[in-house]
Amino acid sequence: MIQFLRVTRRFASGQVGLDEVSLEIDAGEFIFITGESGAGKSTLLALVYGALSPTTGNVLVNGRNVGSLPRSKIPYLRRTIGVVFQNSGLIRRKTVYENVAYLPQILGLSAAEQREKVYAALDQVGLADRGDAFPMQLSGGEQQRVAIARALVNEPAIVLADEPTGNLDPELSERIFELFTAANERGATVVVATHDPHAIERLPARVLRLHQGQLIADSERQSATSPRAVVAEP
Amino acid sequence: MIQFLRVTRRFASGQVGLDEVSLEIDAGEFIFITGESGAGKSTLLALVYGALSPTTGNVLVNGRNVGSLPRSKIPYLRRTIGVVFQNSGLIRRKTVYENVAYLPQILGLSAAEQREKVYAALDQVGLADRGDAFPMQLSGGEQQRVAIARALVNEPAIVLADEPTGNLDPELSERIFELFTAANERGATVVVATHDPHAIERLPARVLRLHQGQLIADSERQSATSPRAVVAEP
Amino acid sequence: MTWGQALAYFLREAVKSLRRGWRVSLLAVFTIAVSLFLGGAFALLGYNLGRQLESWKGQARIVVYFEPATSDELLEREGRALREHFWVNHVSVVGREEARRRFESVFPDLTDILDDSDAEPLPPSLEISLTAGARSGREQVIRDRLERIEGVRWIDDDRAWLSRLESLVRVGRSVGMVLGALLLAAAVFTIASVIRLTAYRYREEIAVMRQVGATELIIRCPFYVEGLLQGLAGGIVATFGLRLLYAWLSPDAVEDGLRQAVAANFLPWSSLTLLVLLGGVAGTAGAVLSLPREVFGAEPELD
Amino acid sequence: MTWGQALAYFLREAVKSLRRGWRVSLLAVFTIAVSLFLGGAFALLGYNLGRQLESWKGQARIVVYFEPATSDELLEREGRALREHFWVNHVSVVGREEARRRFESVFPDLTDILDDSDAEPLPPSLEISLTAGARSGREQVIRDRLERIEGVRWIDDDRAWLSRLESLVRVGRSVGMVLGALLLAAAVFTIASVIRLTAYRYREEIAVMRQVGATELIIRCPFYVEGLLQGLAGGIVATFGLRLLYAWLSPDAVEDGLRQAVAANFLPWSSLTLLVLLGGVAGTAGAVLSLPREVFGAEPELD
Ligand SMILES: Nc1ncnc2c1ncn2[C@@H]1O[C@H](COP(=O)(O)OP(=O)(O)OP(=O)(O)O)[C@@H](O)[C@H]1O
Ligand SMILES: Nc1ncnc2c1ncn2[C@@H]1O[C@H](COP(=O)(O)OP(=O)(O)OP(=O)(O)O)[C@@H](O)[C@H]1O
Ligand SMILES: [Mg+2]
Ligand SMILES: [Mg+2]
Repeated sequence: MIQFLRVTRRFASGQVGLDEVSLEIDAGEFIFITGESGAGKSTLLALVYGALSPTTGNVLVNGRNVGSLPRSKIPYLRRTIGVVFQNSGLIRRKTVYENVAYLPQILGLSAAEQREKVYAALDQVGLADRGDAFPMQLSGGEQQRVAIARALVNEPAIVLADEPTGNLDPELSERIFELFTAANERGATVVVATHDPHAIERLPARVLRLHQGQLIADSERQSATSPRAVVAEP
Repeated sequence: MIQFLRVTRRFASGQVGLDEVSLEIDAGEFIFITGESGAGKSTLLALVYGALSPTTGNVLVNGRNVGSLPRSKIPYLRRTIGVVFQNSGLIRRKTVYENVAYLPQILGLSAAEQREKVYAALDQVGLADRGDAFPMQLSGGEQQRVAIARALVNEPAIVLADEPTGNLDPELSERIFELFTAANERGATVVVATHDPHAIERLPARVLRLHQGQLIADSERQSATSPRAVVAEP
Repeated sequence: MTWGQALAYFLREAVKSLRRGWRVSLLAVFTIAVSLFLGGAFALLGYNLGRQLESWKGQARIVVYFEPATSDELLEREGRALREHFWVNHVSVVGREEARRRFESVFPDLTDILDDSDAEPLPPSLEISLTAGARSGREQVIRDRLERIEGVRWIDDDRAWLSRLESLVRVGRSVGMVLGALLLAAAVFTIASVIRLTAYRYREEIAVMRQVGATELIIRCPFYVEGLLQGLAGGIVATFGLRLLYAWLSPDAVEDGLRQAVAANFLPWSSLTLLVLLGGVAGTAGAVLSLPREVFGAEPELD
Repeated sequence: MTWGQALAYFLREAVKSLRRGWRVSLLAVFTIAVSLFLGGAFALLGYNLGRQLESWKGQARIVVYFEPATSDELLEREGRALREHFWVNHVSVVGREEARRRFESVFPDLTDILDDSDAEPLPPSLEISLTAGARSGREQVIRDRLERIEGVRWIDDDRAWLSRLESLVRVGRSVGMVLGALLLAAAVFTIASVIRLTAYRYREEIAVMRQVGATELIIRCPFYVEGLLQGLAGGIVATFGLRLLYAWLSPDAVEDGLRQAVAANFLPWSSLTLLVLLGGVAGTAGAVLSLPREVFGAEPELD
């Protein structure tokens, strides 16, 4: 599903976000990415959905090379990926409902279908009653949950979540991880970047550890760069 | 130092951020505020530094009523308060150095003093070498650390931190809490809103628990609305 | 999305954005309205001054004086020949009799002297009024033609002042055209800058839309439609402004001759439609030109 | 901060902001430059046309014809009396001799007849050239005064065309003034909208500055200085633009008479300084007017 072939990403300022990382994630896997602040977790995720392109190396998603995908094709890749950004990244001019409905809308779903999907997603994160609020009128944790609802609304084949529970209390965090697990059980590949050691402990998923841009540990080390079987679900 | 007298904050949309909260925080205390997402933690902090005014009730900081303070006086109150916002809140056009130097600069410190203070603060959060970067060029955790450096740079009498370690790994979190403790030992009143039960467990500080805008628990309950002695430092 | 859905979506988004940012939209509309109003004012004045000039030209005359001995037949013949020319509107033949009558009315005291002498010394003449087709460039051609006539003594050209006027209007027009072009450029530029800044204002949200899977078309079109609507609105406001200017120039406040000169007629419907369309084009062009490369086109940066 | 530190800080921040957002700054400078350029172009043309008109007025003459019997003494006396009037620039007395000489040069064939008769039938006249002070409104006064002179037969007023020209210039000026005022408003408006949008663009950062303890003055002043600098730059660009327009109108491309009419003189230094200052004032006014209430002044909202 997702392959990194010796991927390096260097920034204009000289910072190295990712340093010669090779890895392979199969369809249906549940992956944690961890590592200290600045280790390259967000950079890795950004390379998957094409927000950054690799300086050297190749990123393959679903067998297609993201780095060499023409710009006009990128949106279609992204529609199959649900992303929870580290900074929530909501559209400020749009209400909570409109934010979550954005992808269903541009995909041309009927109004009824849109409503159904959006409210189901908002309900899952406990915000069904806040559809008319604007992001600025929400607390930090509520914004984060809207972003999670948006990422999951269209049942994407890949879910990327960057520190999705940084602003949430332990009970809510647990509920959110249940949502990710459910998506994973439906067949989605889920990649979560997190600092939270407790989340990692609780779920028996594969863990990739980054340090200063390098992949320094993979809980299923032996198969990091070779084809692997789908991991057993929890 | 900080007094809430039956403070209610209702928003235009009808949401209740804070509901009849009374509390008293003495100079030199170290306080955790906790509660589920949307409980009112950020609202409480915003009332202290005058970003919100109470709908009813009074907020006193250093004996002065923040709600009735003329707008032109608010900046001078804020200069005595170091705030770490939940969303990092850096000035995007300014470099890391300029962000941290902002308050020393408008206070009219000499260039040499500015440099010294700013680099000391950046060094404390491990970012002394990133002074020339812009916030967009930092990882989420790095941005959060810059915000912490900015809040502490001028040795404020009050430190308010809203989920300051949400994007940080456990080791860094510990270091940040050490910084807050150090500030507290220098005499600063420190109020930290957090979801992190481990941080709360590790530090023997007073804990206020909010739930749906109401203060439902105070680890030093008996004295919640009466004058109290300074808490013993850890 | 189907095309219909997409169009409805673009329009809805554009209107929503106009409503939410109505202050800024008003700015854009006002700015383009001012530009088009000024352009239109030049057109209005130019149009009317042009017509006025034509009518003054119609009143202008060239008088060709002949030798006193010239016969009335020659005069008549030359008059007929001149009438063939397209630049001649009307020729009146002032024969010796007529010339004398005029002389008498001017110098009645001299009448006796003329009567006494047998000579017929007063020069006969042809008075030529010119057509609108006799443009300024033709002056030399006309003079040449007249001087070739047999027995011509001298040519009195009434058009010295007229030509000055014409020059003035000509300069006014060419300056007006330069200014008009500049103004239109300024209008496009202003709309562009307003939309550009609006795009900057929303750059984070645009980045989010893009990262969620929106195509460039879906992101850009609402801006284009917004520019188009602002431009059309600006054009309509400018039209009303021109109508007001016209009303202001028309009434008794202004002497009648002046009114004739600059505000005799309002612009025709075709020009007004053109003005509004120009607004729409300028607005769209502004939007198309403006979307900043930092927001559109550059490699999206990690937020 | 001391005042000196603050000023240095404002200037530094403004320059930094101009540099970082140079594209948008260019837009602002260009827009105000266009507005001032157009205003300046009106001033330039108005200035020169006004001067030209004065010179044409200087050439205009009123000729007062007297009864043929009028004595040269009366003529001289009336001439002297007229010279006292402020609207009279110069009076030349055309006595009987002079009138005769002119008649001869026009109708040489009639000379003999005149010589033969003893009558002196040709009317003497006073040719009056008017001063600049003889404004259009005075025409009736002047005519009345002239008609009161003893022995006047008829008054030939050369100024029909001139008055038309004058009317034109007058209309042009008043229209120009209206347009100029509109343009200036548009310039202020544009600068305001550009700065307003810039402020929107930075509204989060402004909120942060405010929450960190910056006073309103510290937040606003850099914007004001930015507006001032943009306005001054616009004024300077406009001045250069006017110089180019002047150069473009001046050379052989344009007939000499026209050049005289519209581009004889460049604007004086005082006007140019005024233009640049006007730019600065407009820029600052734009900044002062524009800072949006959503960003400045409204109750700060929880982010
Ligand atoms: N646009 C950029 N320009 C320059 N350097 C960048 C940029 N984006 C990220 N970096 C740097 O690359 C490194 C990795 O960043 P990344 O955001 O991937 O870290 P992270 O693992 O997500 O950290 P965190 O847990 O703090 O979010 C960091 O040192 C960061 O400063
Ligand atoms: N500007 C606003 N308009 C309307 N409602 C608001 C606004 N700001 C906050 N609220 C609401 O007030 C309640 C308390 O918000 P607050 O931000 O204080 O919560 P919090 O405890 O900080 O939560 P979190 O842990 O998620 O950051 C929430 O329900 C939120 O939706
Ligand atoms: Mg990150
Ligand atoms: Mg909060």
